[in-house]
Amino acid sequence: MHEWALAESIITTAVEAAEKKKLKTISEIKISIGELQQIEQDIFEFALGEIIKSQDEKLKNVKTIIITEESKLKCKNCGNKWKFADIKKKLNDDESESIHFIPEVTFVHTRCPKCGSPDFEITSGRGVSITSIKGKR
Amino acid sequence: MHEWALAESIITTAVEAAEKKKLKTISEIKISIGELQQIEQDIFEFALGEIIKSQDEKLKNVKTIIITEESKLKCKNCGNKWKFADIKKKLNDDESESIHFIPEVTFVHTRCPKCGSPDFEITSGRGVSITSIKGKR
Amino acid sequence: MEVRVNVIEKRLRNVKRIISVASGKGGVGKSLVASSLALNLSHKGFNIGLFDLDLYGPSSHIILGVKKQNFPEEEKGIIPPKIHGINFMSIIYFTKDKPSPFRGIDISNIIIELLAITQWGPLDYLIIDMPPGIGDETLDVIRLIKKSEFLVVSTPSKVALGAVSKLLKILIELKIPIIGVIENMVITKSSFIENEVDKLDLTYLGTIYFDKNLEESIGKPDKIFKTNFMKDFDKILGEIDL
Amino acid sequence: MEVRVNVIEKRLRNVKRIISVASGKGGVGKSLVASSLALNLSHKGFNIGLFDLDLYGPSSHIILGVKKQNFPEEEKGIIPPKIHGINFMSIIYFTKDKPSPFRGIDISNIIIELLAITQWGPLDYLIIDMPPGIGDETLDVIRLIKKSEFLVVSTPSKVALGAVSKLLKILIELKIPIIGVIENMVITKSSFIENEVDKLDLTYLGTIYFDKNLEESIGKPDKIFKTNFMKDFDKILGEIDL
Ligand SMILES: Nc1ncnc2c1ncn2[C@@H]1O[C@H](COP(=O)(O)OP(=O)(O)O)[C@@H](O)[C@H]1O
Ligand SMILES: Nc1ncnc2c1ncn2[C@@H]1O[C@H](COP(=O)(O)OP(=O)(O)O)[C@@H](O)[C@H]1O
Ligand SMILES: [Mg+2]
Ligand SMILES: [Mg+2]
Ligand SMILES: [Mg+2]
Ligand SMILES: [Mg+2]
Ligand code: NI
Ligand code: NI
Ligand SMILES: [Zn+2]
Ligand SMILES: [Zn+2]
Repeated sequence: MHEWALAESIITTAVEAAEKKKLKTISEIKISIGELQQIEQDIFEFALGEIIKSQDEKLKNVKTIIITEESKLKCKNCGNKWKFADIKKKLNDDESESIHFIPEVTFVHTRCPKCGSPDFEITSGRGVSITSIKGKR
Repeated sequence: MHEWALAESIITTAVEAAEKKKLKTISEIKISIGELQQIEQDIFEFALGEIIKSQDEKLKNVKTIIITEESKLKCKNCGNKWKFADIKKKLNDDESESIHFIPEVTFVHTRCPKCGSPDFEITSGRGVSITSIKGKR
Repeated sequence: MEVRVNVIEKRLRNVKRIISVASGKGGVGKSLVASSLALNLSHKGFNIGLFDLDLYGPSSHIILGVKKQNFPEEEKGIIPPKIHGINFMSIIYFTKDKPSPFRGIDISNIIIELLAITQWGPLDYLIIDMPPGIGDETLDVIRLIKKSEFLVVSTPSKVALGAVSKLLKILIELKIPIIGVIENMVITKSSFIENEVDKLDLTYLGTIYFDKNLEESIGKPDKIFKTNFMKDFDKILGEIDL
Repeated sequence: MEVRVNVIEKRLRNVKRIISVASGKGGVGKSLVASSLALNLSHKGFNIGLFDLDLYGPSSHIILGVKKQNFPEEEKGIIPPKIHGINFMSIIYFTKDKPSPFRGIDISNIIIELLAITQWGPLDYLIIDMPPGIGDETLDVIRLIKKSEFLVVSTPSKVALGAVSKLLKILIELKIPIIGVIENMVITKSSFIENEVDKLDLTYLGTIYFDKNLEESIGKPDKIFKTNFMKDFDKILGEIDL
């Protein structure tokens, strides 16, 4: 349920953005979530729903669309590229759960599958962001 | 004349890349240099020429094209965007020369012109790179 | 549009004061000061949070003697486990104390994530144990935690002062509140650091002497209260009346 | 295609050995050890380079007493100025010792630039004074300077060991050569650190005792030679026969 905290950051940001754009109602929020975040989609949607209910009229009929951004990892040592899904099965529960909380601990618990280096980049698939907001003035 | 060291890194990289691509001769190298690097173009071209002369046949008739990549700076504190050229006149000789040697000391000697923060990003205009190589197999 | 940063202010809304214990220099006693400050104020009845932001060499858990590194409980975010009455957050819950080869961008992302998901609840003081340097951690505390004040630690050495004065200068330039400078690990009292602090128009808070028995108390909070370190520090706290 | 990294190997081709003095922990004496090592070996007739890679809190210039911070001479790159016979490169020539608020990506770019443009010439030893942590500096030394060996410094404290053992573990995992571990600032000899080093199957190189007169010699290389610090260190150097 730390998904709730992330859902709240979505709604907080959407409401602020709507105020800036002078939207009276928000009809749609497109959300992108990095694969490394390993969000439990139903928990996250439930949290979004609860937070939306607690908010004012602006969000009454909002539709939320959640897209998972696929992870891309690239080794700075050997140039190898891979996805988090490729290596996920090798992680034990604690490691996987740690990455769920803090995606960057993937540098602690995983390595480049080719050369074993911890010095790789997450080129995509981390973080939480809003990709678009629709609404009426 | 530290331009010479950068010129050498260009030629070293070009020769390596040509080997990988199995080029027998290199006819053209396109070079991009960040504005923050404040390269003296004629010194740099002279250095390139000298290094090319000292190399083997491969580079005999190479043409080098140098493009300066305009700098873009963006404040992480207030979101303001600017160019290095906008603030260059405020620097004294030592500061300017320092940035010529090590572009990142711009964080030491300059600030966001709007809010005064040192916490900004160089979104473009640093580093030296090859954007394309042409040649014959 | 990155969203996590927008919820950070809300997460810290019920925290009355935020004190970042920093130095610029490593090994001057930041972690000892931060942990002792948390213990001291908690003992006086205040509601305290302690946030170890040294992601490479987290130390507060060693000083407080945290043994088990279970995950924090989840409740609309994560709840900092209580350690000797202190709400304690550290990267160790997630690294399991393994090496952390993070680049700056990763550090920055971790700080944003932890600030966005940690539910501190109402606190009188949140104390942040800072790493050395003026890097991503320091820049992000300045950027993301606008109400943070700084408590700066130095030793009497010229080498330490070199790094400490750089941090002080940038904090002064950015008009960040500086509570003052503590001189730690003093063997023979001199006025060197005090004079340098005066020159910068800052408050010299006082001296903590080198305590050759301190090491025995590391990991044992009950013992830390009885050290000469804590006696010196408590005297300073009495005078500045936080 | 980034080009500067490709010339780094060439720049270091005529350097026989590269020794990075590191710890993971701050304030354990890395800079004192690195500077003293440079002075010691230079005095023995070796051709020495010293590269201060602590960009936030550069210290080697304070220890060596470098006063003027003129730009290095340019000759097909930049030539490290000679300080007491040592070819000395530091960020201070370019920051003029002002605060350096760098993020990780900037640190990495600075290291690449300095490695690409510095003409060290032929050296017997290049000594690198590392900052604390396992961040961009450490990762870039590992990535860009494949022939670097590590000389690791710790103090006798549990708090220091927490950070030091993380660095050691990652170096071991990556099969980076580790010369060994020096225990510095020892007041009362114990076997704690030596045992931990043994457990990791590494070499415990020896002890440097806490030298209460060391501070007086900071900035005065001639005096550093006469300190107890240097006596202890020289004994270690005699035994390991670098
Ligand atoms: N006043 C003191 N007397 C003796 N030892 C001290 C004192 N203050 C700190 N120390 C010791 O110095 C070392 C560095 O302290 P630490 O709090 O880890 O510094 P930092 O967080 O600044 O890196 C630790 O081993 C600590 O126990
Ligand atoms: N053996 C020693 N005895 C006394 N003081 C020491 C000793 N070694 C280092 N110091 C002092 O400890 C402080 C930290 O040393 P420094 O070399 O700057 O550490 P680091 O580079 O690891 O941060 C300096 O003030 C230095 O003079
Ligand atoms: Mg990494
Ligand atoms: Mg910056
Ligand atoms: Mg610490
Ligand atoms: Mg140092
Ligand atoms: Ni969760
Ligand atoms: Ni030049
Ligand atoms: Zn790899
Ligand atoms: Zn700004």
